[in-house]
Amino acid sequence: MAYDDPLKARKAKYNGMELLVCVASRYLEDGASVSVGTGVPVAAAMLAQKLYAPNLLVIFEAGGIAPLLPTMPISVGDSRTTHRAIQATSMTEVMDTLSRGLVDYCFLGGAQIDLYGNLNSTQVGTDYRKPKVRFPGSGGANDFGSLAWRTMVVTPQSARRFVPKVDFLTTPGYLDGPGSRERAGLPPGAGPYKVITNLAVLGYHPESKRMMVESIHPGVTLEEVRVNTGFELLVKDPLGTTDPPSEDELRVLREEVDPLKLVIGREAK
Amino acid sequence: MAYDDPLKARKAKYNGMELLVCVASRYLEDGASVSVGTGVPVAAAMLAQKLYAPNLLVIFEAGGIAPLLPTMPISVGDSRTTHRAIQATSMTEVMDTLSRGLVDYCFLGGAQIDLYGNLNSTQVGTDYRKPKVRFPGSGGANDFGSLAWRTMVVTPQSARRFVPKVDFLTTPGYLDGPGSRERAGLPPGAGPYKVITNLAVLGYHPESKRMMVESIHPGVTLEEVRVNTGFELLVKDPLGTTDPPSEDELRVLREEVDPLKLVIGREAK
Amino acid sequence: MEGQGRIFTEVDPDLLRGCFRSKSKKLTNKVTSVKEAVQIHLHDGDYLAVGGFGGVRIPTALLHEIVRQGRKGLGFAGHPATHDCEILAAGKCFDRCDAAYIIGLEARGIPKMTRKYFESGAVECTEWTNAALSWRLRAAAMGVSFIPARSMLGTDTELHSAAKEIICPFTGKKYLALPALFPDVAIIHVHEADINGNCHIRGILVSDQDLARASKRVIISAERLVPIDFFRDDQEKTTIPYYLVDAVVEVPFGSYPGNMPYEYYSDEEHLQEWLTAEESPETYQAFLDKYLFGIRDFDAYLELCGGTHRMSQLRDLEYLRKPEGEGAD
Amino acid sequence: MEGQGRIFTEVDPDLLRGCFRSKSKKLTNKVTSVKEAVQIHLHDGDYLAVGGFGGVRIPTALLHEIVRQGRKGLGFAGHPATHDCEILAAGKCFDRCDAAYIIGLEARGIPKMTRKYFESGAVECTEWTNAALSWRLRAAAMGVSFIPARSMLGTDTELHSAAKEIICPFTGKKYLALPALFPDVAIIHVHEADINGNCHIRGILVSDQDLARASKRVIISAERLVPIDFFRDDQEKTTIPYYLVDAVVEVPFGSYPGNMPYEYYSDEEHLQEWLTAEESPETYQAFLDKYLFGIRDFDAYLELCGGTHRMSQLRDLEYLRKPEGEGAD
Repeated sequence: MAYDDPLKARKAKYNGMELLVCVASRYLEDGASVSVGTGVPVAAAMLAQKLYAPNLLVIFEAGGIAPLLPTMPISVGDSRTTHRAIQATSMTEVMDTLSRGLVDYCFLGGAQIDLYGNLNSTQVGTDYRKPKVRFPGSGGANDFGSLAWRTMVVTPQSARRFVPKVDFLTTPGYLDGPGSRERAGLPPGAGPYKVITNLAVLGYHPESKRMMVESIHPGVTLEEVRVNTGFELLVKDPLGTTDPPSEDELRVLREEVDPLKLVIGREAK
Repeated sequence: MAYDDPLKARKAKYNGMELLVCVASRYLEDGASVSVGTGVPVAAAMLAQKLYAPNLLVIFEAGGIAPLLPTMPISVGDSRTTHRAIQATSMTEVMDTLSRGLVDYCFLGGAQIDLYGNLNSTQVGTDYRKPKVRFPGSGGANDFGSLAWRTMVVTPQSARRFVPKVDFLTTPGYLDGPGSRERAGLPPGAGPYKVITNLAVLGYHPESKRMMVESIHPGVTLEEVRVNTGFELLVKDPLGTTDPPSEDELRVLREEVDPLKLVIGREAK
Repeated sequence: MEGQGRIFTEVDPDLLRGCFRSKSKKLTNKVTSVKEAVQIHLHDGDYLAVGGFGGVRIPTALLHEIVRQGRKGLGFAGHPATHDCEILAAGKCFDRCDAAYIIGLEARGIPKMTRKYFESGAVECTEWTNAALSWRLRAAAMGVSFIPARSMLGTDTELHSAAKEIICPFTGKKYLALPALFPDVAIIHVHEADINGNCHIRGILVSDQDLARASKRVIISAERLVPIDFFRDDQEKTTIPYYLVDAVVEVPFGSYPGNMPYEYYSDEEHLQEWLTAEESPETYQAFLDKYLFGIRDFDAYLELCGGTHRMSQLRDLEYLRKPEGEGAD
Repeated sequence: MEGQGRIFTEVDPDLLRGCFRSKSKKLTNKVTSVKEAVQIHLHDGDYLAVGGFGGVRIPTALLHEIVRQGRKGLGFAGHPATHDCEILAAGKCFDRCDAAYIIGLEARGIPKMTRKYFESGAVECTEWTNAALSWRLRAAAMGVSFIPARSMLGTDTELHSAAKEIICPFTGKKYLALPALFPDVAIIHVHEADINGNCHIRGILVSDQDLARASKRVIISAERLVPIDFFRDDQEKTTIPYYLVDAVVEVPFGSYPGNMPYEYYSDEEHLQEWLTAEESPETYQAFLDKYLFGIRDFDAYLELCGGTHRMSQLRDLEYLRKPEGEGAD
């Protein structure tokens, strides 16, 4: 998935991928656990470990627990994910651990996301037997979206992607709104937390559970965010501006986390 | 549990424990699996491996799989049960394996057994809150009696032990008779197989599921068997006589299986 | 809500108990060839599950052989299925699929022709999640027909699964009952195996222990054969015990171009070449003719992909012996 | 039929999720003393589960300390409970018990005073089987409130359990729903642990992996402390990961007089002495005064039982270094 070209005003300083990674990393506190996939999430977790959260427990759904990552993994199951790890266990045990409430954060993506944070990674088109485009499906996304305490979504933002209603509800956000996760039988207290895009950081209104802009990135206007969203967005009052990546963040990210630019160089492709 | 003094006519040749072990061992065929406890069952399995069934898979419920037993274990979980074993796994996995139908034979005992092969290892007296005597309970017995294909019981025989109705039905035999295991939800085709005592080998009538004498041991009369049974026994026609231990069986048992007489010397105590 | 999808496999544990009962527990020599293992143990119409994690510790040699033998009408457990799915799709081997993760190659992208195979209507899917398929295998490993879980609730994934909602008799809470998954055949690649089928896996286990327990027949490919004392000397090595296994084949580099932890890293260039070939039917067919249909066996494939020289490079990459980014040239 | 027994522990997985969420996942030094571990983590009225298999790999040092600190009103998982049960009964520590296997010492016999404790009415029991308690712990480890099983059906064991009959929505077959078992505290003896709580167990695991996952608090006693690299160098060694563990104590011979596989065999003479002492209240009290109440700590117990000389003999027995029957002199 290629991230759209993001901001305008910061060309000399940092690129969009760097911003995504730095912003995402700030939400991970020490002593928490996070399930990560490849790409931005693993870079964010590595950056957090080096800057703010040395004891962040990194979990890969295929079984890698607390590795000392030597470099970016290509697969969430590849051997980098167990490099000097504490444990190389089973996916089943990771999912059990998730179900017991031991996973604080997870990172998810998707082809579509709606105003309640529901995600579609299954198909374009609403006819299940005849999809216009078929995607890989849930993988572990539905499991993490159902059972992790806080779901973070990192995604490029566009009206095509931020839709009023997902074609296929692969992974639960707040489903139909307040109370609907609980009515469906999902564990209370868990669910959508933040959406981090190339334009803004979004959260959810505490009562209505609808998506809400919390801060916009430097150089981005609220109008840009709205134009790139296919539903009516709530706006936090006061609306913040995202702190740009600090020099420290950028240095560690570029020199220690991703020196080969496997993640932060993707935009340049 | 001390075995009653058994037969009369074979003092010079073999004792009661030796007979029990030899007779039990003959029911275990090559390529089958058997879950054994300490004492007679493990001796029988070891004897079978040395004489008839080199590929008998011996399973201990605590997790020991296919050990090369150097000597008699004291506990079904002690380190003898994993001596050069194929696997040292969990009790949970053994129970799963049992539930999947991979355990052909098991050996059980109990303070009481009734005409349908139901076993009591929980208590004397029928008031659960105020037992006259409390025993250890099911342990794994109920699990094996429920899920192993063929349950073998090795026990001394007396009217006190062979009762019309057990005080507490710990482990299912045929419950109330034909069809009642299936009605209770237990898997079809599994259940009681043989009862081997100091007096006789007993089985179950194929239709009525009631206990039936199949053969009596050398020197024992049918009357003795009946006197030592608290319910009406069916008798197979023709009634057989148990083959006494052969010289081969006795030699291997005494020299290789139990040279320290931990099991076969117990009567002498 | 009740899942509208179809269950592709037998759920009744009593039928499976009868099947498992008939397996011999003898220690016997089960070593055979890749060709014979597939010929004897996998039949058209069987339900197949593949060990490993899509592109990690997959039994590539067995997968290629299945395609070359032209197996058709298989059921397939898409439980992280990435390159394994791509291989079987190349042979159009399956027509029904339990879909947790299919088609994609994780961050590498989506192979277009594989996707077309799914979009064409040739494959009937039932939706699940990675956890749901793991737990379905666990239910089977426990010898029960269902297991309760809390994933999928309230979503279209649930709607297109074959799960059913049930109420916990103790808490009154809603759960999804997941039907046990008993595959006809599992194919699993391991680090070491003995001739009897005892297996050692290093690194992540994915769901392979439950998979081996849940499956009617189990075919193992191993990087190397070891004596039984490898296991008797240290029982911690026994990831899969012999009595679950029906056939053993020794295939060094048997997971190539996948990543075999502690052995060799994935060949990203070759995977990329395959992915690129899927851009058009013509390049796809040419690629498959060259690398899959047009060759004799897996050894020929390894030779075609660079042979021992390439394997050494991948071993260096696995062990981080060269600065990252320089090892794959 | 519906089990008439009582469930002694919280079944609602959502309450437990909240509890597990609050556990820190930091790598921190959790090493403490036996005394402090029990003081801080086990309270009167808690529900306690003990790792190992009754007389094999049991945390004897922790069990003695619980008795000496006078813990009362505990719930107890009698999941093969033999010598561990005997120790706790000596302190009259528990008043309710999930009974799968209690009181007895397997083939060694039944300790009379321990049995009297159960027969006196001081202990409320709910009946289970070994598999049922294993599966109850697995349900908890999976974060669900129940799990279906096929043991106990049709028996008085079922009647006096707390299980409930349910119907499989796929097959219509009857199952028993077993309630998840989430102990307040687990105490587990292991071969190696690091200061963070990563643990290595050799030999049979009984149910200890699920037990560690299912319990709100986990106290580990270890034969020896090892550096964290013991685990990072070889992840196959990690039987229990650190984030499940709350306290670690190093206690060499910490399972004595039990059998610690690969370390030392059980002290059958001492176990027999204890068993014989239970023949009368007087001999029982004298024995307990000498070996349990009247001593300072577990080191003193080991000294009283023969110290290093005896431990060497038990190591010889474990390794079959002397002809059987001659080692226990």
